[in-house]
Amino acid sequence: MDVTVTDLTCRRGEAIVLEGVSFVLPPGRALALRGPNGAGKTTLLRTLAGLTPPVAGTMPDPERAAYAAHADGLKAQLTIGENLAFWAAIFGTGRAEIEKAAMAFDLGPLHGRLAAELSAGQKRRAGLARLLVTGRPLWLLDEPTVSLDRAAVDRFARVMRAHLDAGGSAILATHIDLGIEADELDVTVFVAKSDATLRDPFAEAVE
Amino acid sequence: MDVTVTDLTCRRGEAIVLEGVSFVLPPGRALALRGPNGAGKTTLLRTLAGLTPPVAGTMPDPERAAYAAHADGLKAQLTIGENLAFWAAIFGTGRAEIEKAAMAFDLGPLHGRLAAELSAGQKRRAGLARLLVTGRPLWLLDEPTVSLDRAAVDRFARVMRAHLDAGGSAILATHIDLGIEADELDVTVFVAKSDATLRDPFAEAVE
Amino acid sequence: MSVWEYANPRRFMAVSGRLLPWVAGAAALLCATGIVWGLFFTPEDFRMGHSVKIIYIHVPSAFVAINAWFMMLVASLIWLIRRHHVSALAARAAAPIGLVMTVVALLTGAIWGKPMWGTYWAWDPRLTAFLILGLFYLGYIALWSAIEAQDAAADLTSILCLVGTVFAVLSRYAAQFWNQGLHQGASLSLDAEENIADVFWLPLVLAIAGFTLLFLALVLLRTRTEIRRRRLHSLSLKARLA
Amino acid sequence: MNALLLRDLRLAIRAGGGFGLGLAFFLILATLVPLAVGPRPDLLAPVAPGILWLGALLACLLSLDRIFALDAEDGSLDLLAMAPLPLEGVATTKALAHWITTGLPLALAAGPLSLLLFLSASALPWLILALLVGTPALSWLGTFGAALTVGLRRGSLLLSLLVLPLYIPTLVFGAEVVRRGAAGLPVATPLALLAAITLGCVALLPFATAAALRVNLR
Amino acid sequence: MNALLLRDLRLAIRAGGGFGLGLAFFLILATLVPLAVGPRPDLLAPVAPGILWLGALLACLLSLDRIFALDAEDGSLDLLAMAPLPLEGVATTKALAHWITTGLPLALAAGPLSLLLFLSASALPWLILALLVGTPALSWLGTFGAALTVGLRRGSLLLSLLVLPLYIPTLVFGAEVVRRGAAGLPVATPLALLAAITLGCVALLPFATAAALRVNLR
Ligand code: HEM
Ligand SMILES: Nc1ncnc2c1ncn2[C@@H]1O[C@H](COP(=O)(O)OP(=O)(O)OP(=O)(O)O)[C@@H](O)[C@H]1O
Ligand SMILES: Nc1ncnc2c1ncn2[C@@H]1O[C@H](COP(=O)(O)OP(=O)(O)OP(=O)(O)O)[C@@H](O)[C@H]1O
Ligand SMILES: [Mg+2]
Ligand SMILES: [Mg+2]
Repeated sequence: MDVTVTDLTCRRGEAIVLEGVSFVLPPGRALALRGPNGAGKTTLLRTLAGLTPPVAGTMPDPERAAYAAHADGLKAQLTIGENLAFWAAIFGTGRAEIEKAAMAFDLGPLHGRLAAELSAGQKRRAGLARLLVTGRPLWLLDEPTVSLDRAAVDRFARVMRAHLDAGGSAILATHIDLGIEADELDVTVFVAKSDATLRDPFAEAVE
Repeated sequence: MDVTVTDLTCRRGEAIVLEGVSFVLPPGRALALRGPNGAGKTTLLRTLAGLTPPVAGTMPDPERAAYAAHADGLKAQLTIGENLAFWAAIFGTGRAEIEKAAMAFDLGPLHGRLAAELSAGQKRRAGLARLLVTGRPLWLLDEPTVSLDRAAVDRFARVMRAHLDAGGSAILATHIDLGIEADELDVTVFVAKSDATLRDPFAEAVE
Repeated sequence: MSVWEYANPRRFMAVSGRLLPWVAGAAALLCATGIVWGLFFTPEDFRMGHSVKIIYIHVPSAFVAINAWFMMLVASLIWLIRRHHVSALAARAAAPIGLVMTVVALLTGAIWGKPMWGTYWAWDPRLTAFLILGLFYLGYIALWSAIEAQDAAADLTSILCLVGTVFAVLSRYAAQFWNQGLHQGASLSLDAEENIADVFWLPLVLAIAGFTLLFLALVLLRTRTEIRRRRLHSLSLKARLA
Repeated sequence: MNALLLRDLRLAIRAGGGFGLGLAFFLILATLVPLAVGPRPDLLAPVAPGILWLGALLACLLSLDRIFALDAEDGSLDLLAMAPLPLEGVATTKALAHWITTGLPLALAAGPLSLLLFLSASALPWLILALLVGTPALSWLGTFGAALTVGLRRGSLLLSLLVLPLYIPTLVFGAEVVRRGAAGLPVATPLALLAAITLGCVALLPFATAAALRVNLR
Repeated sequence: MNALLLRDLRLAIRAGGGFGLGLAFFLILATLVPLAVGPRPDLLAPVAPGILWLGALLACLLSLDRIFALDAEDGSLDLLAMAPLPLEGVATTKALAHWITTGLPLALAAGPLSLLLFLSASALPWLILALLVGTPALSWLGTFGAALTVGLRRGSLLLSLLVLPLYIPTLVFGAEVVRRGAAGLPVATPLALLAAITLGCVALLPFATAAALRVNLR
């Protein structure tokens, strides 16, 4: 199923950040969001994830998406195994997915460790494993490789490729090159003009 | 003044992570810590910053060091300008340093924005500007370029070079190449053997 | 033309600007007449003596304090359902007025209580329910001022207003259950004329009408202020984001 | 939803005795009151039901602010909002977990504590019953308040300001049940009202809570 | 240290009325007590001093958990520990900021509130004096407790558990001052003891607080 986004207007807090975002992403493809800091990549991803309702435009049902942000959604007081098992239960997937995810990110040795006692990169690996556990076809990734060492980045690229080959799709924001073949979308094109950044309902009323 | 570290044993929580770390870093030089995720780079930096007392060994006075970690130390409810002014007041530096720092990281347009309303990369830039504000000669940097776009990474590299040229020094942990000439230290060499990871005073008493 | 047209901010500003002097004038007139009449041209009550005259402030302010909350409830509902910004701001504008009226009613009641019951304060159910209403006003205002994003603040305070209404009513009932009070029953209320001499009743009704109009005028005024404040907020936000 | 409940309970236990802490707070409060007002049974016995109820209220209150805040901080709340279970379900589960870790142990342990305040023995069963019936309302209301303030960093005082007035009916009827029970009067009316409030809260508040969460997520 | 104090006060205000909230909580508590224990002045008047002191305690308590927790979360605490000002100074400043935002307004606003609980007029000046003298101890002790629990995610109940027993002497002497004042007895002894506790806390506790912070940082 294509991911079709048309004329999406995205907001963050009280400001309108992006306007008129449109693209089509066929299954099996990845889309890399490009743009400097503050362009609106995170904003777009949060909107697609259904966390911030769009101001205008159409986008696919967030029910199909899995989101990985800066915060990993791991509970510090639970072990990695418990964390993954929790998300699997919530998303209604099973033991098979957990094992696949743990294998893919080499979490075997960390299985019984508390998330609080992991290094930044180890935590991030567990956070990415959560994506596999959700079993959702559309991945929304916000700087997924932060803190990962080279080996882990390669691992992640392999997982991504497998996901795409299986007909999944992914939209990712990143500043570094992952070595994955991906369409590019330059977010700067859609940045809202500054007079539109605020839809102030009282603008004409006062002046 | 050289940064001289000899036979340092570092711990994290209850575990001993690194043993016998030794190196000498002359002024004007940078040292890049290398090692895969979980090797102990963050642990070493926190020890050098004086946050975790070393178990054994000698290291320079943490009073000379400034530390930049994953958390930026910015108050979400204060503007960037207020945040920097606060740290300047705490470290006893002045308006000149703040302006230099803001200039170096192009914070002018963000000066009046609340830290809560910034993108990840914008926040990180402000966090790095704090380093300049402290006026300390030894910089301890834990993955400083996370979330930065290419232009900001270049900016950071320039700031680093200026700092080194002025006789400062820096120890940084990073997985990506910054284009700064730096000595390398492979942390994996010092990873504590697993039988040493826990110095349990009751071990022999019980067994 | 539908009523909702007035929820258009520009129309609201225009209409309210024209309306305001008239409402304020009428409020002043009615209040003055009611209070002056009540204070100087009514006989003294045989039981309460001179102190009965505080009723011309006490009852109207209490009346307005209660009904201000219901006005906020309606405005909150309009905001939640139809998303008219003016109504959200009107609710916000009404809250401090309601709080002040509550405080006025409490203070005049307390002053009256000293000669009547021999104490400034008693845990009478009526008074207690009133104090609780004051707490709801406080919470509502605190929530508004704690949240930076204006639309989110409007949403959250509206939800609070809905839930709060239910619990304010419940509290009032609970307070009645909890203590049989000293306070007058509805003996002096509007629908019970037979219990009270016309000489007291008419000026009281005038004063109540005056206070209601006063409330209306203040809400109009404060809503206009809120609209301007909101505009200012947008401008400073825009300046920051630019 | 089961998984969420289990996780929350497990977290409460791991983070240092979730069940015990509320109780201990209750105990300390019951100790502080005689110290504050003086140790005379004739003063304490009549106020005991009210004080015990107040203690329950405050013990609930102190654990409220973290209901959603921790999940918001580590990103779990975003992910829960995307999960295939409705936010209303999340709200209900959170409230239930809160009740199991605070309200329930309080009700069960109220017996020994009431001794400290010289509560009459005849009132004790009523106290326990009233707490069992009434404390769920406290948890559900608290969860609602926590959802309103989840975006704020220093929410705990504001939270108590919002939540405590909502607790009033429960407090009044709850204390009334115990007082009447102690005096041997019929308790059916306040008990029924208490139960009605709890039922209403459990049935309706999750919708308000979910709505507030949605506003705060965006 | 000035900068830190100003920042903390500013944050308290930005996050929504730092000063007002403690007061509002106090007011609510003063309303809840009669609702819980019954409206009779003969019951309320004798317990009023104790209850007012308890209210002050709890209002302090509710704002404690965030003294260091927020700074720990965003990394500021690490940086403060490296800054050229001693951690003891940080502890003192934090406690002072806490007192200014909670203890001080409480003491100033205790007057009207005491009316609700039928505190006798002769006791009122003593109440205010006792609060002014005693509440700094609460803030300093609370800061110490906050430092002990800064590493824990769900610290607020545990924190109150640690801190409330430490509050007991202040509570006892503080309430005693008011009770004696109300009865027209001499208050010098409890007042002196109260002052001594506060002075001791202010002078010595920052060292303990700083030590606790150091342990929790590593
Ligand atoms: C702090 C103390 C008091 C408070 C908070 C208070 C509050 C109220 C409230 C809420 C009403 C109802 C207004 C309405 O529904 O329109 C009311 C009405 C009234 N109050 Fe008070 N009251 C206080 C003290 C007193 C005292 C001491 C007296 C005199 C003995 C008194 C006499 C009345 C009368 C005669 C009415 C009109 C009755 C009615 O409209 O139902 N109040 N007061
Ligand atoms: N809460 C907020 N209120 C208003 N504006 C905000 C808010 N959060 C972020 N912004 C602004 O919205 C714009 C887009 O931010 P966003 O986080 O989407 O950028 P980004 O492309 O992800 O950048 P980065 O590469 O730094 O992560 C930025 O200019 C940012 O300053
Ligand atoms: N609180 C803790 N208790 C025990 N062990 C810990 C704790 N925190 C981290 N560790 C372990 O200490 C080791 C070193 O962690 P550290 O964070 O220093 O690694 P790192 O080199 O910075 O890794 P990364 O590149 O992922 O940031 C890791 O194996 C980690 O699992
Ligand atoms: Mg981003
Ligand atoms: Mg690290």
